Amino acid sequence: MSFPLLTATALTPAIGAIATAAVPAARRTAAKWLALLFSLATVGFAAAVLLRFDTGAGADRFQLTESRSWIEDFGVRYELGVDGIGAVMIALTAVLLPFLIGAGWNDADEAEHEAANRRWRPTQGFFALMLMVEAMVIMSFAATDIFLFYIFFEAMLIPMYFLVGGFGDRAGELDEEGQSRQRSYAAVKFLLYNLAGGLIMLAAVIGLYVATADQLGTGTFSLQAILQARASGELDLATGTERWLFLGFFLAFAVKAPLWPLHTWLPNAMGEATAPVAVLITAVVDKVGTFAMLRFCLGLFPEASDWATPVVLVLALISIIYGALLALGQRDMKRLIAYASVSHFGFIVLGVFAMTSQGQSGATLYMINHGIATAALMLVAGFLISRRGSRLIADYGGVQKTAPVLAGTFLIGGLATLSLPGTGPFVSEFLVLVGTFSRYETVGVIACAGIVLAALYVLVLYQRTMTGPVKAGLEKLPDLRVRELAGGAPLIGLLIFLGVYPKPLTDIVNPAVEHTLSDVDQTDPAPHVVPEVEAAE
Amino acid sequence: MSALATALAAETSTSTGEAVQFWVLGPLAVAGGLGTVLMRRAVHSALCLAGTMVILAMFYLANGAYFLGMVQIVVYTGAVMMLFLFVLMLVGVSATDSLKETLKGQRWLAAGCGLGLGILLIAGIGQASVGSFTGLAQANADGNVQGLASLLFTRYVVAFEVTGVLLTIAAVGATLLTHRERIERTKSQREQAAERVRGDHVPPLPAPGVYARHNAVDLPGLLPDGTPAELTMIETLRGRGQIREVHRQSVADVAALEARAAGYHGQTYMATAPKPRSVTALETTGRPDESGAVTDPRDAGPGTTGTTGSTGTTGTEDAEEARQ
Amino acid sequence: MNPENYLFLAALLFTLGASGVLLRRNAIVVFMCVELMLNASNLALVTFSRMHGNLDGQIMAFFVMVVAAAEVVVGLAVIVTVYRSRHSASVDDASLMKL
Amino acid sequence: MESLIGLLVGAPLLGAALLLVGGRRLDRVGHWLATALAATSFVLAAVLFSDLLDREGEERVLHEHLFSWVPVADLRADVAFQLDQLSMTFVLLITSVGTLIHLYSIGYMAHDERRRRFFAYLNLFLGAMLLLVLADNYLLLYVGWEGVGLASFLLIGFWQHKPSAATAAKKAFIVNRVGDIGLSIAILLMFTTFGTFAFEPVLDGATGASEATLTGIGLMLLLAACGKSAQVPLQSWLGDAMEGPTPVSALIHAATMVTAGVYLITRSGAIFDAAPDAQTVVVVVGAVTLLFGAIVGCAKDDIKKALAGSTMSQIGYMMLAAGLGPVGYVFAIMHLVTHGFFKAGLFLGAGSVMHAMNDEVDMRRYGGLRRHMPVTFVTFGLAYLAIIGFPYLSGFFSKDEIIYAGFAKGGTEGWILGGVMLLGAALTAYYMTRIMLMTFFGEKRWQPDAHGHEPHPHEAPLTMTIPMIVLAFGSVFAGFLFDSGEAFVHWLEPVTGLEHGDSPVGHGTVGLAATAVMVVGVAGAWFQYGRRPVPAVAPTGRLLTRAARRDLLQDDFNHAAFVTPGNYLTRGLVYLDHKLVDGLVNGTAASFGGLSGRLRRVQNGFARSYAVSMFGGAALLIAATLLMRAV
Repeated sequence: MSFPLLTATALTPAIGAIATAAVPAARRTAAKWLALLFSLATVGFAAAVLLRFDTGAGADRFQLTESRSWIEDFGVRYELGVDGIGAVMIALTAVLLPFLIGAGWNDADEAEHEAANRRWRPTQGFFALMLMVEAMVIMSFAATDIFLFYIFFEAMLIPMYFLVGGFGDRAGELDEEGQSRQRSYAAVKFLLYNLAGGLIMLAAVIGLYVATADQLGTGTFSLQAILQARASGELDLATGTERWLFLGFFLAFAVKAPLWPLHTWLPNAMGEATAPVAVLITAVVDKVGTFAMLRFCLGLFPEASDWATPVVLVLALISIIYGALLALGQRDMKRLIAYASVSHFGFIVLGVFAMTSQGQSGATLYMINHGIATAALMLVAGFLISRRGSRLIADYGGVQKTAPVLAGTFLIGGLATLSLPGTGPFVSEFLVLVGTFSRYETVGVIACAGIVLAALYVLVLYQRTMTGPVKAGLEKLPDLRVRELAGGAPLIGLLIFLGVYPKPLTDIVNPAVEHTLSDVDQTDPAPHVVPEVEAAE
Repeated sequence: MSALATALAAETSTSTGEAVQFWVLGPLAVAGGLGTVLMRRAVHSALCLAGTMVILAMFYLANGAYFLGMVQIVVYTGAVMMLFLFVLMLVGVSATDSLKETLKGQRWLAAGCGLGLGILLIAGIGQASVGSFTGLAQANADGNVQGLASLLFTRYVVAFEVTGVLLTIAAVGATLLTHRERIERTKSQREQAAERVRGDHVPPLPAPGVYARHNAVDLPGLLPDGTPAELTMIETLRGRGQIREVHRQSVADVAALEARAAGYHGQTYMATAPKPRSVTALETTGRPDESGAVTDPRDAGPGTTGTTGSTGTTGTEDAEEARQ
Repeated sequence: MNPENYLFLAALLFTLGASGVLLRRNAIVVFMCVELMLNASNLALVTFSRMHGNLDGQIMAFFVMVVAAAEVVVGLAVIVTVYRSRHSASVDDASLMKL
Repeated sequence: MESLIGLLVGAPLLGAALLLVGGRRLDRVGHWLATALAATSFVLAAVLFSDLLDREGEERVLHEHLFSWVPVADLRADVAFQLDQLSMTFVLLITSVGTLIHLYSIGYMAHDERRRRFFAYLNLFLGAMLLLVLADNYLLLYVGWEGVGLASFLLIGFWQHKPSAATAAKKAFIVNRVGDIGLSIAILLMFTTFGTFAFEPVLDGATGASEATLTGIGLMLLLAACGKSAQVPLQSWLGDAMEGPTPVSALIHAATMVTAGVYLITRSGAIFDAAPDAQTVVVVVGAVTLLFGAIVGCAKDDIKKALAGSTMSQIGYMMLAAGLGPVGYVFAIMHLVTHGFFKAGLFLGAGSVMHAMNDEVDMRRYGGLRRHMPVTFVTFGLAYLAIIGFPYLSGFFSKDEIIYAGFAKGGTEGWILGGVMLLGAALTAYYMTRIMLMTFFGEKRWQPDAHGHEPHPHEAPLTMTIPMIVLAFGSVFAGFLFDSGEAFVHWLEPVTGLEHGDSPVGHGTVGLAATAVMVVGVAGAWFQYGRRPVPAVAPTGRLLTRAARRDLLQDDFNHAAFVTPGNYLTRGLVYLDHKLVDGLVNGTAASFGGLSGRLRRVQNGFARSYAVSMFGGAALLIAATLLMRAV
C-alpha cells in the first residue's frame, strides 16, 4: 500500500494539537509558533494531495484511497479517499488555517487574563483546539466510510464548542457579565443544534446499515461499496425507506450548513466567537454540511434527492433572500457577516440541488470562494473590532481616513462577498445561477435578486463604518500591522487569482461533479437552439 | 407434636382443629397487623407486631415448621422486638406521632398501591390455587429439625455460611454506626482533685434549709444577716423558678435572734442596719438576668448584702412568674 | 380447610405491612411494618413448603429470618444515628435525597 | 497584431495594480505613470486602428483568445477579445478622451494628498472599460461592465469623508446592480437558449430562437443599459454621481461609461432586430429620458448637475437611435462619439470654472467669467455650440441624422419621435444657453465663501487647458470628419448594418427645423437670462420647475417605493427572526427544560413517596405477569 497521504494530512494537525497543548504555560509564544508550523506542514500535505490527484480522463473517482478494517462486526472500515471535490475542500481547510492562526495570534490573551489557575493554559488550548478542528474536518472530507465520516462530523463539535464558549472577542468587555452569558449561550446553542441534527443522522446511518444488510446480506458503511451496489442494481432501497434516510442525513447537513429556518445558531456563534473562530465555523466547519449534501445525500439517495429537490430549492431561495435582508438589518458587524453567510449558503445549496454540472461545480467553487472571501472580510472586521473594542456598526465611521489600508482590505473583502466580477465568488455565483436557471428558470431569476441585496448590505456596511467624518475615538486608530496585513493580503490575492483563472480548480472538480450527476442519473438540459444548425441554414 | 405431624398428612384438607385455630388466630393476626400500622404510639404498634409474630409462630407450628416456629418466637418476638423496644426507649417513648399525612396525595397513593397489591396477590394466589397439597409427612419423617439441618448443611451450606458472614458484618456495622467517638481525654483523679482545690469552695456546698423554718430544698439557706445564701439554692430548682421566697417575718426573726444572742454576749449589734436594706432588697427586685451575677459567699458580708439580697429575691420573683 | 388460606392471610399481612411502610412517618414503625411484610412472606414460604411437601421453603424462610435479623440490627443502628444527628426519627425529615 | 489587444487592456490595469500596491513611494510619480499608461493604450489603439484600416470592410475584425476562463461541462467562458469597427471606435474614444482627462486631472487633483489613488482608479476604469468594449462574449463584457461600475463607485466616492459623496457612490453602485440583474438574466437566457454567450454564435443564431425569448433577452439587456446609461427608470444615480471630482464626471459620467448601454444595445443589434417589441421599448425609454434629462437640465442651478441632465438627455437620443434598428445604430454611435468630445469638453470647462471659484458649483454665484478665464470660455463655448447643434459643428451632424432617422420610422410614430427629438433639441439649446449665460456673461455675482475667501477667478494651469483645447477641436471638427463622404457610416456599416429609411421629410428640412428650434431655444434662454440680471437666489419657480429641481421627484419616488418599505421589511424580518424563528427553537428548548423541571418534582426526596412508586411498580409487575399467564 502506498504512502497514506490523506491520513498524514489529517494526522499532522492532530499531532500538532497534542504538541501545542503540551507546551508548558510559560512558553506561550512557542505554542503559537508550533501551531503555525504544524498548520503550514498541513498545507504542504494538502498541496501534495492536489498534485497527486489525477484529473486525467478515465482516472477513477476516488483516489489516494486507504482501506483498513476497523470494526469487523459492524462492517465499519477505516476508508479514506477523495474525489475532486473532497481534494479541493481539504486544500481550502489547510490553506485557511495558517491565516486563522496568524489572525488569532493574540486572541487567547483575554482568556489568559481571565484564567485563574495556571493549570488551564488558554493560549495552548486555543491553538490546539483549532488544529484539532482542522484535523477532524479534513478527516470528514476524506472519509468514504459513512460511519467514519459521522464520527468526525460529530466530534468536531467538541473543540468548536470550547472555541466558541471559551474565547470571546474583546468586544465582550463592553457589556460585562451579559457578554459572557451571551457567549456560553451561543456555544450551548451551537452544540445542541448540531448535536440534534447529528443524532438524527446517526439514526439514518444505522438505518442505512440495516437496509444494506437486508439487501446485500452483509451490511456496510462503505460509500464506494454502496455506490457500486446501487449501480449494479443489487441495492435498491424502497422509496419510503430511502426518503426517510435522506431526510435523516439532509437534516443534519442542513443544520450544519445553516439552511433557513435552521440558521439561528450561526449568528449567535459567529457574533460571540473571536473572528478566527467565526471564520473557522462558517468557512470550514459549515462547509462539511454542504459538502456532505453533495457527496452523501445525492450519492446515496438519488431518487429521494430528486423527490426533495423542490422543497430544498425553496428553502435555499428563502435563505438567500432572507439572509441578505437580515444582514441588512443588523447592527452588529459580525452578525451581519453571519447572515451574509446564511445567504451564501443558500446559493451553495441551490447549486447542489440544481442537479446540473454548472450548478454543482459552481457550488463547490462557491464553498472555496466563500470560505476565502468571508475569511478576508471577517478577519479584517476582527482587526477593526479588536482596535475599537466594539462590534456595533454605529460605533465606527470614517475609518478609511485614519486606516486606509484596513479600509481598502475591508472593501476588497466586501466586494468579493458581493461577488464582484474579477473575484472568485463571481465565478462560482455565476455558475450556480447558470446551473439553476438552465433547469429552473424562475428560481434562477429570484436568486438574482440576491445579487442586489448583497451589494446593499456590503456597501451599507462599508459606508457606515469606513466613510464619512471620523467618529470620535477613532482618530488614533492604527492601520493594519504587518502581521495582520500578512494575514489578509494573500487571501485577497487568492480571491483575485481564483476570479481571473479558476480553471485549475474547475479541472479538478468537474470529473467529480460528472460522477455525482451520473449517480443522480441527471444530465444537463440542452440549449433550445443549437447555433451550428442555425449556421447551416 | 408427632400427632400433629400425622394429622398433617391429609391430602386435600387440613384437620378441623387447625381450621379452628386458623379462623380464630387469623383475624387476630390481621388485627395485630392493623394495630401495627395504625397505633399512634410506636410502643403500641410494637406490641401489636409482637402479638402478630407470636400468632405467626403458631401457624408455623401448625404448618409443620416446628423449628421455625420456635425460632420465630425466640429470635423475632424475643430478640428483634426487644431491640425495637430498646431503640424506642432511646428515641423517646412518650412521643406520639400524629397520623396526619404531610405528603400531598401520599395517603391516596398508598391506599391505591396497598389495595392494588393486595388484590393482585390474592388474585394471583387464587388463580394459582391447586386443590390438593402434599403434606410434610415424609419430609418431616425423621424430625423437622433434622430435615432442615440435612438440607442446610448440604445443599444450602454456602448460603448458610454467607448468612453467617452477613450477620457478623451486620454486628460490626451496627457497632460502628452507633459508636460515638469521644473527643476529649478522660480526666484522671489527680486532675479532678486539683480542680476541686483550685475551684471556688473547698468545703462541700452548704445544705439547703439552714436556719429555715422547715428544711425543704426549695428554700434558700439564710446568711447570718437573714439574707438568702446563693450557694444553698439548687440550680435545677432555680432554673425551673421553683425557689420559694423567704418571708420577711422569718428574716426579721432571725435578725432579732441574732440581736438577742449578741446582747446576751454583751456585744452591741447594729441589727437595725440590715433590716431596711434587706426589706428594700426584697421590694426592689432586680431582673433575673442580673441575678446571674452569683457573688462569692465568703465575702457575702454586710458590704455586699445588697447584691445577695437581690439575687435571693430573684429566685422568689421567678417563682412568682412560674406560678402565673 | 385448605392451607391456601395461609397464603391469603400472608398476602393480607403483606399488604398491611406495605401500606404501613407507605403511611407511617416514624422510622421505627416503618421498620416494624417491614418486619411484618417479611413475616408474611415467611408464612407464605412455610405454607408452600408444606404444600409441596419439601423443606426448601422453610429453609428459605429461615434465611429470610436471618437476613431480617441482620437488617434489623443495621437498620436500627442507622435510625439511632440519624436520630442523634437530627433529633427526629421521622423518615420525612431525612429528605436530603433530592438536591 | 492581435496580441496588442491584450496589452491594450492590460496596460491600464497594470497601472492600477502598481499604483494601489506600490504605496506611498509612488506618490510623486504615480500620476505621470498612470497618464503614460493611458497614453500607451491610446497609441496601441491607434496602431490597431491603422491595421484595421488596411483591411477590407469585412475582414476588419481581430480575435484574440487569451485563455479559457470557466470551462464547466458545455459551458465555455473564455477570456477572449474581439476587435471590430464598433469596438475600435469605442477604444479610440475611450483611450483618447481618457488620456486627455488623465492629463487634466494632473492639474485638477494637484492639491489632493490621495492623488495616487485617484489615478489608480482612473486607470482601473480605463482597463475595465476597454475590457467591456473588447470582450468577445457577454460574460467577459459583464466583467468589464461591473468593473466600470466599481471604478465609478470608487471615483464618485473618492472624497469619502463627505457623507454625500459616500452615499452617492453607494447609490450609483446599487442602481447599477439593479441593471446588472438584467444583464445577468440576459446572459442566463442566452446560455439556456444558445448554449453559449459568445457574441458571434449568439448573434448569428438569434433568428433561430423564438421571438418571446429574444424579447426577454432584449428587455433584460435594456434594463442593464438603463442602469449603466442612466435611462429612465434607473436614471436617479447620475445626478448624485456629480459628487465625484469633475474629471470623473467628464470621463465616466459623460464621455464613456454612461454610453456603455448604447454600446450594449448596438452590439446586440441582431437580437433587437429580431424582437421588435423590445426595440419599441428601447425607443420609448430613449424618448422619455431625452425629455426627462432636458427638463431636469433646464432647472438645475448646480452647473455639473445641469450638465448631468444634459448627458441623460443626449444618451436618450442615442438610445432612441439605437432602438430604431439599423437605421439608427450608426448615428447612435456617431452621436455617442461626438457627444463624448463636447460633453467631456463641457465638463472639463465646468471643472476649470469650479477650480477657479473655490469649488463653487452654483451658477447663480458665477457670471461674467469670460473676461477672467478666456481659454475656458472659448473651449466651453465651442463645445456649447457643438451640443446645441450649431450648423456644421459635430453635434449638428450626429443629432440631425438621429432626428432624421426618427422621422424615417414612418407613420405617426415617426412624427411623434421626430417631434419629441426636435423638442429635445430646443430644450438642449435652452439649457445650454442658460448655463453659458449664467456662467460667462452678465456681471459677477460671486461672494466670499464660508471661509471668507473672495474667489479671484484665474485661468487653469496648462495641464488642464490643453485637454480642453484638444477636446474643443474634437467637438468642432469630429462631426464634419465623420460626415464627409459618410466615412463613419461606411466604417461601421459592416458591424451594425445600415438602412436608409425613407422619411416624409427630407434631410434639408430636418436640418432647417433643427436649426430653427435651436434658435428658438437660444432666444428663450437669452430672454430669460441674457437680458435681465440673474437673481442670486433661485426664485421659487412654477410647479414644473420645482419638480425639475428635485429631479422630477425621481428620488422621492424611489424612496417611497423601495427604500422605506425595504427598511420596514428588514426591521420586521429581524424582529421575526429573533422572535419567531429563534423563538421556536428556544421555545422547544424551554419546553424541554420545563418538562424536566416538572419531572424533577417527582424526586421530592421523601423516602415514602419513593416507596409508593416502588410498590406501584411491584403491583404493575404482578399485574403484568398475571396478564401474561391469563392470555
